[in-house]
Amino acid sequence: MQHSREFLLDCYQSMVTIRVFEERVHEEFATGKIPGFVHLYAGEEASAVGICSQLDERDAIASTHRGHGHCIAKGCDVHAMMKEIYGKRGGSCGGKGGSMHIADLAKGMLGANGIVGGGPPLICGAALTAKYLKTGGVAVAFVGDGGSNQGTTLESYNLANVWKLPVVFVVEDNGYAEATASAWSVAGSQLGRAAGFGMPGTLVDGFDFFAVYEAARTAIERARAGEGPSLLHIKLSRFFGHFEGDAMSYRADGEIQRYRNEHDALKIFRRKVTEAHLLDDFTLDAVEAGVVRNINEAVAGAEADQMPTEADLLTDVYVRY
Amino acid sequence: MQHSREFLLDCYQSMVTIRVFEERVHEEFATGKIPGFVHLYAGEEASAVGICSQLDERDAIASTHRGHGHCIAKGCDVHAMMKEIYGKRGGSCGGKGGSMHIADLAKGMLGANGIVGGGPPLICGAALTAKYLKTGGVAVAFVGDGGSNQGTTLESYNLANVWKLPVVFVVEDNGYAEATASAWSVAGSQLGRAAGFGMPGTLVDGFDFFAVYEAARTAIERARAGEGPSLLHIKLSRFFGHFEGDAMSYRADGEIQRYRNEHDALKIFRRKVTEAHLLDDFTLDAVEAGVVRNINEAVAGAEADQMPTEADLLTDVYVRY
Amino acid sequence: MPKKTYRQAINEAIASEMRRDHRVIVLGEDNAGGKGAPGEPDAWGGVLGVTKGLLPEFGEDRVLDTPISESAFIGAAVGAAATGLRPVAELMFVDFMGVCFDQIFNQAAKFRYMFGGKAVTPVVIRTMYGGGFRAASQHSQCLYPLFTHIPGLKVVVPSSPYEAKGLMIQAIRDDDPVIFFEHKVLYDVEEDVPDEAYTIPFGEANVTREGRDVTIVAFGRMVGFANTAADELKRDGISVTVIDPRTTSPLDSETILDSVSETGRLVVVDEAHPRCSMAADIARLVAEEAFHDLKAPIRTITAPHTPVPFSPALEDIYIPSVAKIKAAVQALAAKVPA
Amino acid sequence: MPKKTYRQAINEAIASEMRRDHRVIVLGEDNAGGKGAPGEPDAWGGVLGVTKGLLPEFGEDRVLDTPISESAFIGAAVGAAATGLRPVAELMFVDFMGVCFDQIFNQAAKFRYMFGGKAVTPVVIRTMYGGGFRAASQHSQCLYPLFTHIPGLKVVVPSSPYEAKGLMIQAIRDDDPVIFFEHKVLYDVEEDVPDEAYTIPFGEANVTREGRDVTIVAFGRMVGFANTAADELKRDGISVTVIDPRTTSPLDSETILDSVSETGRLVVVDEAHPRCSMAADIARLVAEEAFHDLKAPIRTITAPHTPVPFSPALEDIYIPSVAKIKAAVQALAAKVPA
Ligand SMILES: Cc1ncc(C[n+]2csc(CCOP(=O)(O)OP(=O)(O)O)c2C)c(N)n1
Ligand SMILES: Cc1ncc(C[n+]2csc(CCOP(=O)(O)OP(=O)(O)O)c2C)c(N)n1
Ligand SMILES: [Mg+2]
Ligand SMILES: [Mg+2]
Repeated sequence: MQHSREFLLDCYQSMVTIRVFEERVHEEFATGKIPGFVHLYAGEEASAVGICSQLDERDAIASTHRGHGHCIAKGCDVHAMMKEIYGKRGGSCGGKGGSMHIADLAKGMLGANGIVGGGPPLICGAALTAKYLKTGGVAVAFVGDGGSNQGTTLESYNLANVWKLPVVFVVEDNGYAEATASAWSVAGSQLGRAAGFGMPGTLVDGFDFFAVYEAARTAIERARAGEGPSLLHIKLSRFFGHFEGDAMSYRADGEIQRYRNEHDALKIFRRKVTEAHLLDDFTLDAVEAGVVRNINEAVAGAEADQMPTEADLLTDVYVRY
Repeated sequence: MQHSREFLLDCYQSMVTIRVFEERVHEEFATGKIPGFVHLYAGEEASAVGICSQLDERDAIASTHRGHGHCIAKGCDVHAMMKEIYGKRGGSCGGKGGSMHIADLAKGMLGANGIVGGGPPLICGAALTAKYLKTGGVAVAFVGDGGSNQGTTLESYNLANVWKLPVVFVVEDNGYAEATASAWSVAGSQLGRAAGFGMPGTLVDGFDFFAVYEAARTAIERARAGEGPSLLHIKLSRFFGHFEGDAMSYRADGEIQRYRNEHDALKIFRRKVTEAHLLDDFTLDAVEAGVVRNINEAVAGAEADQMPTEADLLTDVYVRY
Repeated sequence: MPKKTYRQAINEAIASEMRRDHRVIVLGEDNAGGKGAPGEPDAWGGVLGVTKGLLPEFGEDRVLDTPISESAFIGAAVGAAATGLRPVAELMFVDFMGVCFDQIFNQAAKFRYMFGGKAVTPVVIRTMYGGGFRAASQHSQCLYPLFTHIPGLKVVVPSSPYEAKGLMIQAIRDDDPVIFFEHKVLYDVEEDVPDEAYTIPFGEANVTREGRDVTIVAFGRMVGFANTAADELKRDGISVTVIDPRTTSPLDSETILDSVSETGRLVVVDEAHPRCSMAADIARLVAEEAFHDLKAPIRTITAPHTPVPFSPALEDIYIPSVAKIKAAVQALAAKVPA
Repeated sequence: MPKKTYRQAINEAIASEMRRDHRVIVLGEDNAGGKGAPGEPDAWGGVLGVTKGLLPEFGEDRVLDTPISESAFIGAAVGAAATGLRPVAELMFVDFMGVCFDQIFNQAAKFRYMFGGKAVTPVVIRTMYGGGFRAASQHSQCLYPLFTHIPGLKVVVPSSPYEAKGLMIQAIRDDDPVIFFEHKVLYDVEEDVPDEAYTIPFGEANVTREGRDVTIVAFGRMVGFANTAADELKRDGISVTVIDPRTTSPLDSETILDSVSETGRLVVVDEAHPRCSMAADIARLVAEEAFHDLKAPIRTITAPHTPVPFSPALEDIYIPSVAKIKAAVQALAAKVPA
């Protein structure tokens, strides 16, 4: 697959935005400014961007509790996201949702989700809409390795195939569900399950943007062609704890450092595109600098924004009641 | 596998008891004497008996809405069962449960179940008890082809294997879930799913007692040996509608007659044991006659029994409240 | 006006909305029936025939059968609603909520609030409830109190064919998630139902009997019982108002409070279990907001705090009855100061 | 007596019962933590550390981590209970009930009745509930009213460390299915808790303050709020009884009715949503059974009919507060006829 310079720059910018956003949320959380449960996506950028860079507004995604990366990759406004994470009025959800419930339906981002396995059934619905209205759209459900054991996810595999829906199931296997290893919690295998439900499955190196891109391309094309669902089993790693505050004593000594050194999706992308002379370091550095400025502004904007007020408490429950 | 004469007679008696019980309930239902939803097991006898004849009191089973056959095969009292189906005081559950909730925990029969997919999680628990208390017991979950798509069932496949529980999952595939064909509703395959969750799976001719017996023997031995769960995909047919009152217009013309003629588990058993000179027609006829007498008495007993009274309404909710 | 059953009324409501708006689709287990099978298509039309005939008219794209996997297909209905369709999904018996409640109460119900008002989820979930069918503990529950507790849901409990049609059309046109409770024992009840489409607004109670002495608030099938009780009591000289709130959420508090301000006496009839029930809910409303109008204790009539028994002998005394309603009203009316 | 947190009290209760009865086992997601992982075992001890230390003492046979599949493992706990064990299963947040409610309300709760009294299902389901953690709509709900509605379940809502220990030991020794609600904001609250094992019976309310003017019934975390309100009101000359029912099912109606017969005034404080809530349930009880004792309208204080908001600014005004309780009591007390 040949990629344009522009496309590659866009993808790099997305991945860097996720990384810088998450590193920054990590820092700000430590200062006590950010409330609640926050699950960071840093380390998994190639998955979100490798997939979402092939989607447009017709296409929908459903995310997980670890949703920031998917939101950014699907084009959500990072300034509004940051405000949301701070619980501010100008947030994507007016401060009512927070980190675990960022959504932008207009962009096809059906929401992060506080319920493990909450997304796959919803994505079958988005796919049904696309199929019924013949929009050509596809729908992508992200789940974790932990979420791959939830009945709601497994039922959705079956329903999507029985109804021949344009769905891609993406199992982001970062090795852990909270503190539990996927090597223990997942009996059989992700690809075996895909086969068991009669759909193609592909094992993907989730640190390599290009590997993700290619595997997703096949699955998305299949879906758009009306041939039904596929599953991608993406192996990757999270650079932070399950949530902010997790001491991570269940991980091996030096594990994260090793991933950061050897399996950093950003570094791997940079190496590949520079070695192939598609982009140069100077340009990529400029992208990074721009992202850092943008995230600085997002944090400043979030800090400066107002909290919602009592008048907001009872609104938005119903369209009409 | 060599079977004793006595064992074969017991098994035939069980199968005939199921058949005659169900044919009789069918008749009595038509007269309006039996209330509620009744799902008959006739036609599937070789499955229940082929499996349960290898179980003892240490072993537990969980059944479905179509539970009479499993109950009889696991040794429940057919007189109490008939009373229960009539809603009488002397019923297995004092008339409080009815056809869909017959249970006998003392016999390891954990209940028919009105919820499709209700049984497999429970059976993981029974298996956990057996494993933890080292009773040597195994636990068998019966589900239908329809129930094989329920998330609770699929989750149980995973849990049973992750915990290496002594479980056998039995998918009784009679071709339909209500009016929906399993050929349509089950994406992939039962054996593919077993493999996907990392357990052995075997396709079984459910009209042949001996085929069921052998496949179950392997699975039960594996479970007793502490090697974890297995799945049996048993193909069979129900001779009546989904429930009593079902006009069955979704089935092919003559379909049931064909099954009754060519795939009657009782006839097949009789042919095999007589051809092998293990049992003779005279003995088998005597068994049948005895069963008919017994079921006649069961019906008479049920008709004669008292209804529960107001004093029974509020009891049995809690052990103590 | 033509007589129609509750079943027909609901069927007609769905069909007329499907004709009116192509975004309306129907899905559920055997909503057509016979999918993939060698026999007839539309073999069932729902387990009790409510959706019969929709498949032949609207085709497979709009009348979808499903595997038995309520989380997946109820969730799919929710997801389809959030992305532009107007699905009418069937949760066959409300007793099955336990395998799919998350998609209803954490997803559909909360999208709008969690997403800061930016989601619209016009899904209707039809479901059967109630006793009297000898269907035992797992096929006879009411459970509408559980749904009423949840902000973000609307809960409809139609009491008759006329009501069912108008409320179903409203439910389908409504932009919020609606749980539509169909009492299985009412399906064969007939009354006059217009052929044309009409809506009955949510949150507006129907006063089915007007009286001075006692107010009865009743839900679903219990409205008919209350009407019968009222008619019989009238002959004894006790004049009773019967209020059918039609929807438990939103609730028309005003009509109830107004009536109690006239009668000063309240009986609530709820087929559900007693604890945290609609009976309790209405009692709270009146004890908090119309206390000074009350001349006597509030009386609630519900099923007992036990699962639903199978045996007809038990089920018949389990379900609230006309006799119990009459006795409660008589006891209250006896306390009328001369 | 040693001071212990609510978290420690629960941990100690479970540990002491595990020592006493080998049939008691513990299971849930990351109840130990680190299963299959390269780092430390017992890495988490539950998401907020409540089961920490059980694995090292009792081993992997008795402290089981689970895949994320609540139906399977809650159901397994139910099945294990019905076959002879006494499992303490964790449903991490009660908000997750939607993916496994069937095993709780249709299976565990109904076995005994459906099977004619021939089943015993001694399972305890521990679960976190409540707001104040900025955990948003899907991790902050109360939902005990839904469980209270269901016959066959017992529902425990401990308000303090001392209560939590005694009620947990009772729950484990109890032969019926028990849902044990732990308020996440209380985990770090400390009070005196004896080292030895003791039980607090179900269905016996605790009167935490005795007064003449107004009765407050409060649940879980709200008991502390009510106590504070009562103490502050005392200084203003208003004398308040505070009742902590401890269990919503069974409910100690007597203590509540007795108190109202003395005070004639009732405020119910319930952190749950208002509709079909415990607030409504208690209001029903009193309006039906102690109507003639009432001198003023019943007042209920609950969260509003909206999902739980994330923003601290909203969540703080969402949850019932001491100020709101005081205002309600003052308003009622003002109506005391001189
Ligand atoms: C139904 C449900 N069960 C449990 C949880 C608690 N929980 C939140 S995230 C998580 C682990 C998820 O692991 P995985 O799916 O691998 O995603 P990851 O966190 O690794 O991205 C758990 C158990 C939940 N939110 N919902
Ligand atoms: C959770 C749930 N969904 C739906 C039903 C309604 N229902 C009862 S039996 C049945 C079909 C079951 O089919 P299958 O599992 O193949 O068993 P069979 O009837 O063929 O023995 C359905 C849909 C139910 N009882 N529970
Ligand atoms: Mg993971
Ligand atoms: Mg079947």
